[in-house]
This record gives sequence, C-alpha cells and structure tokens, in this order.
Amino acid sequence: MPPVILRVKEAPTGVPLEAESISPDLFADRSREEIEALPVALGNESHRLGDFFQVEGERSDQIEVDGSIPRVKWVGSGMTRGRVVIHGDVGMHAGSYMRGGEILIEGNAADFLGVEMEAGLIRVRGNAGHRAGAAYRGSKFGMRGGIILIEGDVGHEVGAYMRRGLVVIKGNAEDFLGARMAAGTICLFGRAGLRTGGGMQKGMIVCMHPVELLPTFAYDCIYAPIFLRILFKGLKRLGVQPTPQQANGLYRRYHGDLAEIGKGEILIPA
Amino acid sequence: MEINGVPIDQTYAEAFTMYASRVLITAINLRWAMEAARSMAGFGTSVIGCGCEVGIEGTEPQETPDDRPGVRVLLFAPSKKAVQEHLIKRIGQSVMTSPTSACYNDLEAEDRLSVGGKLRFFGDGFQISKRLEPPIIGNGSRPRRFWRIPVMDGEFVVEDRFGVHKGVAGGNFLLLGKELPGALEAAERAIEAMRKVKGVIMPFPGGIVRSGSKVGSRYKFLNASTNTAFCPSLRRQAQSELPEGVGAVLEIVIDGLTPEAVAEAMRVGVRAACGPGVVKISAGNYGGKLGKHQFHLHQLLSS
Amino acid sequence: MSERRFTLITGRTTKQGRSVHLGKGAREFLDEISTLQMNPKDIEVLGLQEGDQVRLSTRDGSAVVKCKKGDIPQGLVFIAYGGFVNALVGSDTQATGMPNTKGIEVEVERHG
Amino acid sequence: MAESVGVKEVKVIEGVTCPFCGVTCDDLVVHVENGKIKEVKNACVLGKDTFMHHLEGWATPRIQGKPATIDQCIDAAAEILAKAKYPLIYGLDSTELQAQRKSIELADLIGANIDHTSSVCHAPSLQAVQTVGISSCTVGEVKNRADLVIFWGCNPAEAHPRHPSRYSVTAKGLFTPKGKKDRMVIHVDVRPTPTARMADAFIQIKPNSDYEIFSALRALLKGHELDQAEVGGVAIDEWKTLLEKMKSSKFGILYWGMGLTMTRGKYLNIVALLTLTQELNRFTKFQAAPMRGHGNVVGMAQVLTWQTGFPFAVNMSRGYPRFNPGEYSVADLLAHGEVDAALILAADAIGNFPAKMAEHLRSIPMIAVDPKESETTKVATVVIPTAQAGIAAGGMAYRMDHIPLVMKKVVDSPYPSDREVLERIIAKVVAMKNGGNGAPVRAGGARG
Amino acid sequence: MGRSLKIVGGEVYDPANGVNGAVREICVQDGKIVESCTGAAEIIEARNLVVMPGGVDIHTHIASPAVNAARGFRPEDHRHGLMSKRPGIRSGVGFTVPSTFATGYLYTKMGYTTVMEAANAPIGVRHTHEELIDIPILDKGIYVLMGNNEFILKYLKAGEMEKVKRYVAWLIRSLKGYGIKLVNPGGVEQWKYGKDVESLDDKVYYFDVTPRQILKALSWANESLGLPHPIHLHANRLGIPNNYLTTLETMHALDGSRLHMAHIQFHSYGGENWGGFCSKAVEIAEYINAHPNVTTDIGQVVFGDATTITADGPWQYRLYKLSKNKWYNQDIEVETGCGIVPYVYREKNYVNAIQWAIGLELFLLIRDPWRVFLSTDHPNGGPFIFYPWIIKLLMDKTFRAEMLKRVHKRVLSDTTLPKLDREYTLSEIAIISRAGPARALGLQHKGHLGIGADADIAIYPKDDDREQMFEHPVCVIKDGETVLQEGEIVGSRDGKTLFVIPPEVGEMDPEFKTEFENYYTIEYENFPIDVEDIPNPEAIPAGAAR
Repeated sequence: MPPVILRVKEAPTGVPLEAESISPDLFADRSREEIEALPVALGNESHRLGDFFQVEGERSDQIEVDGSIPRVKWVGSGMTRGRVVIHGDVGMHAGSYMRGGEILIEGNAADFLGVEMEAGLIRVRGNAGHRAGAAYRGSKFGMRGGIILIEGDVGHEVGAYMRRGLVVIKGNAEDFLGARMAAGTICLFGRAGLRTGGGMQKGMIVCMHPVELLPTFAYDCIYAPIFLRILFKGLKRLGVQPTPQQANGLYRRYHGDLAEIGKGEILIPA
Repeated sequence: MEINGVPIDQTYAEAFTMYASRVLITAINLRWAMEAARSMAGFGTSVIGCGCEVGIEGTEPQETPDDRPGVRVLLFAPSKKAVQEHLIKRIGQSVMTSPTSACYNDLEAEDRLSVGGKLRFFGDGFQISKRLEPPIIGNGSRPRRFWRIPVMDGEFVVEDRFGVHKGVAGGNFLLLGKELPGALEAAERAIEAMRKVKGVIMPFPGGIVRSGSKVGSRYKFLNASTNTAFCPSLRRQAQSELPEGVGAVLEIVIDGLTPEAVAEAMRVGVRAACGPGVVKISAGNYGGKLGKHQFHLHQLLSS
Repeated sequence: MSERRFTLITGRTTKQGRSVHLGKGAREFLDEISTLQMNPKDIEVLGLQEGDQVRLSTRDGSAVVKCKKGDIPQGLVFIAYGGFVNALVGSDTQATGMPNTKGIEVEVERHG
Repeated sequence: MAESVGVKEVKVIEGVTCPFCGVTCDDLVVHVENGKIKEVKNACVLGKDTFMHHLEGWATPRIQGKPATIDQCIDAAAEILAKAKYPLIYGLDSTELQAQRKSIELADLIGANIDHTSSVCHAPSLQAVQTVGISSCTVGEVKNRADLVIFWGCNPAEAHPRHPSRYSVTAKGLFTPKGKKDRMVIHVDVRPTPTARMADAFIQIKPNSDYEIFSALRALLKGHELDQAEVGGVAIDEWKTLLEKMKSSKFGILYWGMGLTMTRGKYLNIVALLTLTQELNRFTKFQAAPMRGHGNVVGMAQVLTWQTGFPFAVNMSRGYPRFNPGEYSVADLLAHGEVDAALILAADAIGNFPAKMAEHLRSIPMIAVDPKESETTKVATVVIPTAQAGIAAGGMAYRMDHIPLVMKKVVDSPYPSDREVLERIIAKVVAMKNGGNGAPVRAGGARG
Repeated sequence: MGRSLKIVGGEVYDPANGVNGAVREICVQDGKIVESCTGAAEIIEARNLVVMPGGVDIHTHIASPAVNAARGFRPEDHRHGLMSKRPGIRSGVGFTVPSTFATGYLYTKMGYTTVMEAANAPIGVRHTHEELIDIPILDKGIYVLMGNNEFILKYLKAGEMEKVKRYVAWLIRSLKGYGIKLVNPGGVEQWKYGKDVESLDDKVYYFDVTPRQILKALSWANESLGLPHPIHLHANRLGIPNNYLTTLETMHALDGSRLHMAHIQFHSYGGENWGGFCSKAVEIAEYINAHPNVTTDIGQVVFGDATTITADGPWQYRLYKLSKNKWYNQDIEVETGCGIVPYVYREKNYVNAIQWAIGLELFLLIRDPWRVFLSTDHPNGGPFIFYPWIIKLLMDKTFRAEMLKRVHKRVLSDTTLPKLDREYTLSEIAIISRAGPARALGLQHKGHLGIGADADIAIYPKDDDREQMFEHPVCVIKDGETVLQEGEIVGSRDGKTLFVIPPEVGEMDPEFKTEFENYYTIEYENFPIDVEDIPNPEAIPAGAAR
C-alpha cells in the first residue's frame, strides 16, 4: 500500500496546531479530498488539514510527514493500526493513547510522547521530552503496553506510572525515570538523573551506568538475571545492540522503593 | 515388499491422539540443559504407568530465547488438563531444580496452558511477571509472559503459558530378529536415524521397548499385559504372529506432534533397521479399534 | 572554583512583602530584592565585604546584586523574590508548570 | 478622588477580611475618615500595609502608553481578545470571586487558556493531591486539636504572619486550652528562617533533599531499616525520633510551603509528603496542608474547578475545558511561545516570571488589569486600572483551607471593579462576535 | 415571563393528582400550572408522548466544598463527557463529578428540574450557594450536616434540648438551608481522632453522648420546628458487612417519627466479613413496609466509574485502604468531615454485584412507591446520568435477566433478585422519581401537575426501551419556559435556591458568640449568609410542630 504523504505547506511556529486527525485509522478509507478536509485546530480556530499540508496519495494506513512539525500536537494519538513516519520533529502528545501500529519520528519528540499508550511501537531517532510513556494528571496508570524506543535523550518522569510495556532509551534521562511505576520495563543505556524509580511499586529499570539511588532502595546481590538475556535478544530485533558485556555480564540488583511495596528492581552493571 | 532383503508386513501401526506440548530448556551450557531435560523426561515412557510420555526431541545450540544452549522435550498426555498437570510437575521438579536452567514454551498453538502461572507461587510472593510484546519477540507473534522466580542460584525463568495441541502417540513398528544382538543393533540403527526427525520422541529407554503389550489380561485388575503374540517363548502356547526363526522382537514406539512427523520417523526408522539379522518388520495394531491414526507400512515406505 | 558554587534559595521576606505595597519601583522594595544573604564565612572565603557587589550566574542567566551577612548555612545563598531572581531562573518546568525557583545551582563571584 | 469638605465622616468597619494572604483573617477593624483609611486594627504588618498603602502607585488607563478612557481601554482589550487565536488569561489571585467567575466566562467565550498564580506557587501541591489525595483539615481543627505542628519548607513568620497565633502555634482551642503549651512545634527547612524562633525544634536539611527524606521516613514507618546512616544531611536516628513524635502525637499536622513546590522534584516532593502523612493515620490522626495563598488564589482554584472541572492550567481553545500542567500552564505557554495575546489581571506577571517567559509576554498584545502600576503595566498594550478587591471592591475570598469569607468594600474607588471590567469586556466581545450592540450578558451566559 | 402554553394530547402521569396515563391538557401561565390560560397560548403538541412533572432528586451530591474537591482531584474523570460551549451555553466536563454548568444541563437532559444537594458542612454552605449560582435551570436546596456538630454534642452532653432546637433553627436560618442531614452521627466526630463508632450506643469521645442520643435529639428538633422534610439520615456503619443490624436498630430507635433513610442500599449488608458479604434487603424492606413513618432513597449501584464523596470520614479511610485508590480527607472544624475516594464498580466483583442486586431488591421489595426514591447517591453509587438505565431495570424484567447473566454468579444464589418478577409501571416511576420525593420534601408545588404547581414539566417519547425513553425527553419545561427541545438545551436560565424559614424559637444565648469564636476560626458575624447573596431565593415556610 503506497503511503499518504503530507508535505508541510506552512508549519505553525507560534500557536500550536492540534492534528489528532493525522492518524492511519482516519486515512485508511479516505480519498485525498477527504483527507484534506479532515479537521485540525489552530488554537481556537478550526481549519482543514489541507490548509497546512499538501496531501499526496489516499486510502492508506501508511502516513509520511515530509518535514518537521514541532508545533503540531496529537499526531497518531489513539491510533490502532498502520504506520506514521515523521521526517523531522513532532509536537506534544504524539502517539498518546495509542493502541496499535507504529510511529517513527526521525527528529525529536516533544513532551507527553506515548502517554497512556496501550500497544504499538513508537521509535524516536532524536530526543523526547518529559513524561514519555507516563500518565496524564490524575490517572493511576501510565503506559499500559507497547514499546517506546528513544535513541536520544529524554526528560523527566519518563515511564512514570507505567503499568506494562517497555521503554528503551539509548541516551540519557533526567530525574524520576520510572517514578511510581506499577510494572513494566525500562532500559536506559545512557545516564540517569536523580530519583530513578522513586515510588516504584513493581517493575524493572535497567541502567547501564552507575546511578545515584534513593535511600529507599536496598542492595541485594550481583548476579546475571536470565530475563535480561531474553530482553536483550529482543532489543536486537529493534536494532538496539547491547555490548557483549551488557548482554552477558553481571548486574547489581537493588530493590525498592521501600517507601512503597518495594517490589521494583533496579539493575546496574556490576 | 522388501527393503534390503527384509520383508515388510502388509499391516499398519495403529496410533491414537494424545495432547502434545513442546518445551525448550536452556542452561548455562548444553550439559546442564541436558541434565534438566533428562530428568524431566525420566519415567515418562508410557501413559499407562507414567500418566504421560516424555522424551528429548533434540538439542538447540543457539536459537533459544536467551541465546543459551537448549534441549527440546516433548510431552504427551491424554488430555489438556493432564498435559498441564504433568508439565507443572515435571518442570517444577526437574527443570526448576536444575542449576542455571530456564524453561520456555516451544509450541505455537491456539490452546495455551498455564504452567509458569502456577509454578510462580514457588516464588512466595517475590515472583516477577514480565511480558514482552510482538516487535520484541518477533513481529506477528503473540505477546509472551515470563515468570521470574527467585531461586538460590539467581532466578528461574519459566514461561507463563505453554501451547498444547492434538498430537499422535503410539506410532510404532516391530523388529523381528533372528536373535537378540542383531535385533538390538538394528533397533539402535533405527533410533539414531529417527532422532534426526523433528517433532517426535521415542519415549522408551534408549528409544526401544522390549515389553510390547496387548490390550487386556487374564487378571481383572490389569488392563494391559505382555504382547503374547510376539513373545518368542510363547510361540507355541499362545496365538503367535511370529514366523519360524524369530528369536527376539523389539518395538520402537513414536509419539509426534503431527501424523506427518510420526510417519517420517517410522519411514527413516524402518529403512535404517532393515539389514542383516532382521527377519521381518511388522507393526502393532488393535484391529483399527483403538486409534484414529493408521500408519500403513507399505504406504509410507513407498513414498 | 568549587568554593564559588552555591545553592540559591529564593523566597518571601516580610520586608519584601511590605514594601511591595509601596510599588515595585519603590526603593525599599528594590533594595530588598537586590540583596543576597550569605553565610559570613562564605563571604570571608570569597574575600568579600558586606555590601560588595557580586555576580550570580546560573545555567539560565546572571544578575549583579549586593551581598549581606545572613543567618544561613554555608553553601546556601538567599535572595527575595523579584526581578533579580527572575534573571536567574530557567523556564523548563519538567511538565509541571513550575520553573525551578528554589534550590538552584549558582556561581557567586565578586563583581567589579 | 473626591475630597469631601465640611463634616468629618468617620466609619469603623468591623469583621473586615484581609485580602493579602491565605490566612484570610476576617477580624480586621478598619477606620475610614472621609473615604480614606486611617487605621487598620488586628492585621499583621503585611495586611496593614495592604490597606494603608492601597493608594500608592495607582495605575492609569492607557493604550500603547498613551492616556485613554476606561471605555476606550475596554474596547481595545475586547478587540485584542476577540482576534486572538490562542490567548492567555492569567493572574487572578488578588481579586474576588465574582471577578474570577467572570474571567472564566471570558475564557470560555474566546477559547482562551486560563491560569492563575497557583500555577507558579502551589500548583505542584494540587498535582500531588490529584495523584494521591491528601489527609487534611480546616485550620480550626488545628487550633482545636493539634498537639504536633510541623512547618516544612514554609515560613509563616514572614509569609503568613498571623497563622501561628490564629490557628497553629499559640491559638487556644477546645482540646488545646493552653495554646502553645499544648503543642510541640517543629520547623524543617534548609535555613533557620524566623519561623524557627517560634518552634520547639528546628531540623536543618540539605537543599533539594526533601523527597529523599519523606521517602526514607515512609520506609522507616513501614519498619524497614535503611542502608544509609543519614538522609538529607540528618542522621537516620534523628529521623526516627521525629517519626516517633509523629506517631505518638494525638493529632499531628504538617504544613508545607514553596520550599517543596519550587525545588527539584516539584509535585513529587509533595506526593512523598502526602503519602507519609496519609500512612501515619495507621498510628494516629495525621494531616497535612499547604500554606497557600497570595491573595484569593484559593478562590480562583475553587471557581475554576466548579466551572471547568480543573483547578488551574485550563485550556478552552477547543470549546471545552482541558487540563494539562506542562502545556496549558502559564510558564509553559510562555516559554514555548504559544500564546498570541494575554490578559493579565491582578498580578504582576512580568515582575514575577523568569526572564524568558517575560520576554514572550512583551512580544504579544497584552492587557493589564490592575489597581497598581507594575512591571506588567509598564509594558502592557492596554492598561485598565481597577478598584482593589477587598478594599475598594467587595466580594468573596477563600482561606487556604477552602473556607469562603466575605470581603467588604471599605472605601470607594474612582475605577471600576475587576468584575465590572470583565463584564464589560465580555459584553463587548459578544457584541463583536454577534455583530450586536454589546448589552451585558447575565451570569451563566443566560439567553432568553 | 408571562408565557402561556398548552401541552395537548399527551398521556399524563401525575400520580399526586391521581392521573395515570389519561390524555389531559396541561395549561401553563406565568410559570405555574393553571386551570386554563387567559389569552393566547402557545401549543405544545404531545400526542403519543408521555407528560410527567419534572424530576425531583431527593439525594445527590452536585455542589459543595467536598464535591468541588472531588472535581479538582479527579482530572482523569473529566476526560469523559466533554461538553462544548454554544451561544448561551457554557462548556463543561461531566462524568462522575460534572462541572456546575454541565450538572444543570445533564439533569435537564433527563427531564429533572429539582435536585437536593445532600451534604454540606455549615461553614462551607456559603461556597455551595456560590456553586449553585452556576448550576443553571434546576431548582436546588441544601441539607446541612448536623450529626457531628460539636455545639449540638455539647448541648446534648448538658441535656439542653431547647438549645439544640434553637441552634438548629439558627443554622438553617443563617445558612439558607433546606433540611437537616446526619452522616454517621457521632462517628465523624470520633474520626477526628482517627476512630469511629461501632454501635448506636458507643460514646463519643469527650462529649459522652451516643449516636442514638444524637439521632433522637435532631429528629425531635426537626419535628418540633416543623421542618418540611424529616431528618435525612446517612446511618452509622455505612458500607460495612452486617450493618443491616445497625440500620434496623436505627430505624427502630426513631420508631414513630418521620425519618428519611438515605441510600439505604449501602446499609443493607449481611455477613460477618467481606468473604461472607450478603444481602439483607429482605429484612430491611420488611421493616420499611411495616413502618409508614420511613421513607428512603436507594443509592443504587451502577457499574463503572464512581467517585465516593461523603462526610463519613472513617468509612472513606476504610475504602481507601480496601481500594488502594487515592484518598482525600478534609475534616471540618466544629462540624463534620469529608472523604473522597474514586471507585470502580465491577460486574464480576461479587461484592459490587451484590451491592447492585441489593439496590434492585429494595426497589422491588418495598411495596409503597411513595416511600422509596430513585437515587444513586450520586456519585457514590455511580453518576446520576444512569437513572434511565435504572428505570429500565425496574420496568423490564427481561433486561434484569440479561444483566443477571453478566454479573458475578453469587447474585443468583445469594440474593432474591432472580426471583423478583415485579415490573414498575410508568406511574410508579413517576412516583419514585418525582411525586414521591417532592412529597417527602414537603415541596407542595413540585412533583405534580395540579393547579398552582410550578410548571416544571418533562415530555418523553413513548419507547419500549425505557432507558431510551427517559434518556431523551422531547421537551423539558422549567417554570413555564422551554429549556430543552430535541435533546438540546435551548434556554439556559437560572434556577432557584429553595430554603426553609424555620419558626422563631428564640435568639442564641449571648455567650454563644464567644463560644463560637473560641472554637471556630471566623468571626461570628461573618458566618450567616444574607438572602441578598442568593440570586434567586425561594423561601419554603416551615409547617406546624409535630
């Protein structure tokens, strides 16, 4: 199926454009004219998608955005199928509530990437902002499934409140990585900020560099968890190659957060 | 029909349906994977006395979920529930106990039995569930859940659910030998060839059974007894199937994930067995009354 | 250089709270918001005198204020909310809406 | 201002509510002579100055820096707002409930972002409550029952001067007849503030270590031993002692301030605090409360919540309310340069915001509605002076514990109230949108 | 105003006036039902439609400091039910704790026109009146919490019953309240030191009075002041297994006096513990059937999201520990408490399923529809927007049978619900959702379509799917003005605030001001609310002392 290509006519620079209509579910059965007529909001004004993008192709659940759209929000939010590729940056809430399919962001993603997503794959070649894979305010749980892979750096509270799923970060993370997570897996290849895993209930955070841990994490042992081997083998399928040292080596295991039920674990190469 | 001068009876092996599962055991090296597998397959010769039939299917040096050497074990039992019970018992007692081991499902099937999901309680509340999704475990497959159970050497990883589907048990053929050493040699040749076939096990010791059985006995409390028709010593006392000159009979029983795998195993097994010292090849059946599968020797050997 | 690194605390003071009613251009107000409180020992270590001008530099900006001895632990410096603080505070809120306004890493050096 | 001549007119107004802070004292006595405030009794220095100096630094109506009439200013403001695609309405703390109510109606009408000073004050506390809840009470409960009061990262002696005497330290109540003698007061902060002087104990902690400390206290409360010997620069044993005091109190209260909301960790600092105090209820009665309030900031959160469902950082651009701190909060809207016009009411945004945020505000059309000149009015496109709420305009204000109180008008002002200005802007915007005559609309936008 | 209209051709259900489906013409003038219009009248064609008085909700939580706290602390709830602004219509959010404008519109969209806000701490009533201003269309009244008021406890301790009465009258008058609400009497005062009461005869710390004394005293005060509504009681031990015994004892304690038992579903539980949790609906219904002094609303459970909001602080602490959800607690000086915990009722959870069944059992087992009223104890049992779904359950036993297949199977074995064949008639629905509550509230001009009644009228389509029918009124008229047509709000207008003027029973003692200021933190003079502060007040006179 040839993709629908969205060529950026005029990228918003100030007032944000909200374009949850850029979603494979909506493009799949629509003609080019119908896609152009999909609604978007520039601040409090209603517009057509075609006012901002030149649409090429139709009736496809493959979408390519040909350019950087850092002020375009909600791209692929709630999508269940297909693939969205953005050849550049994307604005807030990309892939939030996502339930299937794939988003590839070749540039950077803004805050709230993949928040409360349930399934699917989000891959970012650049950096991602705060709260990727986390929860919106008030929700008990964040990401409920799916995979987020960020090749660059990330902001605060990435993977916070996570209930299930996998977040892989090749770069560095700021504070509260995996804070209050209920379960799930976070794998950080770069360096962590402060308070990693603060308030975590269960779940696993693997940090490939030494981490300054909270006093409420307790050291257990040095060992080679078999599960990591399964995880790393899987990561290779996503193009993430752990070093042999990381794949086969020993890890220091800490459990916490003892302020909560304390069944989470943080693994750091020994 | 004759192969290498050995006549093949115009008969068929009668086999029946049993539910099958396939387990992949890995460990730090092949030796320890094999130890666990052997232990798991132990005392799993016949459903009659063991409740299930278990055997080692083969080894897997690389392509395992954790990239460690592995051994595949097949387990057959009369019902899904029985498969589940025996998997839980055998993985729990023989694999979980074995140093460095991990245990994965290796059968994609609609029906899936909770096995790790039951063994997890051994973790006494410290067990950890991990679920991995399609792009990580290969696109198109279902998510897989693993249990990580803390044990004294680290952690025992066992998959939550194991696939089960209908398999075939009781595929067989009989080697009628002039005398025992020659018959045993022929049977060994057969087993060696058959072990290369995927998806089958020969559950008896070394793959070979000498105490073939028939249905029923003169004792009310026993529903199977020695296969009088093939015991050389009873050739004149009971109704016998043995021609003159047969001094020893050995049987090879095959359980397989599919009828095709059983047929293939029988085909390569019979071919390898046929040689000096073998008087005839036959097969065991119950007149077509017991099993749904019939493997006609002539048919499968001519293909 | 490490002795020049401090943690900057900002906050309300009674004087700032009172003088704000005189108007934000009032001398009392400007005086209060442009005064850095430091531990006397830290002043000494930096070779400063009370009343000296110091430059505060953070990741996000810098400001020149005068220093004053205060009841404050070593390693901390305090300044009242106001225009001078604003120059030192960044705008990232970590998706909370609140910029880092207290507990900021700051370099203090003599100015002029 | 009308100077009256002849007979001196003297009024003594009792039970006046102070508009300055969240203590919201309602026992002020204001003496007014000839329309001027002569004396304010019972107020703290901050409250007193609020009244006594309310005439100093008054703003004047102007457009683009040139003097204008109020009517012209309202027209200009309406025009800016009606045209804006992504406007911001902000401030709203130092005013009364009816004006706040109108500000939301305006935001709804024009599809604006609306946020208030909570956003850069106790919004992290609100976010924490949204995350885990809170075990709390009104200040009267503290006055009547508290035998342990902890001030953590707050400084009531300077920011809420009458809180200790009215509610929390020396106040005498039903089960605390001896006031201070019936209470233990503990102050925890990174430096000894004047509040330390009224406390029985002061615990000095390292900056930015609150999260670690609350987490450690929670773990200790659950019976865990920790690997560390000290947390936040204080020995574990000392924390254990504090914990024992908390557990053995009959009624404990922990008040926190911006020492927690503004430092690294933000709302998660408060989450840790709130879960600790909630969990202490397994042992005793334990509560926590934020030391809120510049002005009537709590009232704004209240009315915004009942009208939109959300206490701050509300966006109406899609025709219905949405909430997202980090996106619709004032700091982020400005830092990201998203808004294209702003109405700043009763707050000095430029004077209080980090430089980068202020920079964006300067670059867009901005309306400042304020009784007094400020850094904001200095650069605003339109300046509309108003009567100061709680002094020259009546209304309602909320105390830090959500208790509403009536603010009395004690003197007249030549300028309209905030509410009136907003009503007139709304009417004008409605007229512009409908091409109509701009007749005032009623509360709730009633029609027919 | 001054609009005249005639609703013609409709099947009228006006049980208070004995009209049961007859085709009648309803005439309206100046906001009231009249015998006939004096001049030209607008005609509303109602042929093949059902005409009923506007709905009256006797127990709901829609505006109060507690409700607003719940709104503020549940942003996740508001992502459902977004309501856009339109000219004349304000935007809002609405699910379990809707915003104010949304609340008015959502009730109107079901044909409801009068609702009673069921729990208010006196010191927060000023706030509530402010919220009510922003709840359009509906007429509203406020119950004032008194069951744990320390002044009442103090007067009771001293045996000063007259002071209790005077204080109650002062509170109602000062606050422009409608009735007396009790929540876990004595228990909430105990909660202020982290405890609860276990029985009607437990003594409250320091005050040494019992829940039984509080109940009797406030009931007596209520009746001797002649307030239109009986005491509105959230009994002790809400939500706890085996609480039905306390419920029976409570009703027995007030034998003979008028009594409204709020959300009785939550008080009809058996079993020694959660494992043995079971229904005691039969026992409770039997008692109510035999005691005409008792009215009740059910507090029906609806599956899905709920927000539990109650002054019952100790219960909410238990629920927080049970559910592990977030927990908001606000104790209110001198007066009461408040707890909020989000909750999800699940079909397959046996406790939730049995709670659901108990509500329906009670509806079906209590024989006199004039004494049992429709409520979900919004939003405790679920949001009020599910009233039409509950009506369908009551009117359609086939639908009940379908639901029984979905819920936890213990409902089949452990409750009488599967055996109950009763189906409510339209007239009975009109009683439990309008005529009955209005009568129990003493609102003589509400809940019926007789001459002189307020012209609050709901016109529904005839639809065999009763949920559809009650969810989609064709037209709703409030005070004679059309406020809803074809499913859309067409005329948002302000509703009235209904309050009771109690009889003069004497001023408070001179020392009361001192005591007040000793224990409260506000000035005595700043406590009362001027009627001028209420934009559309309507005073309801108290009746004769009983």
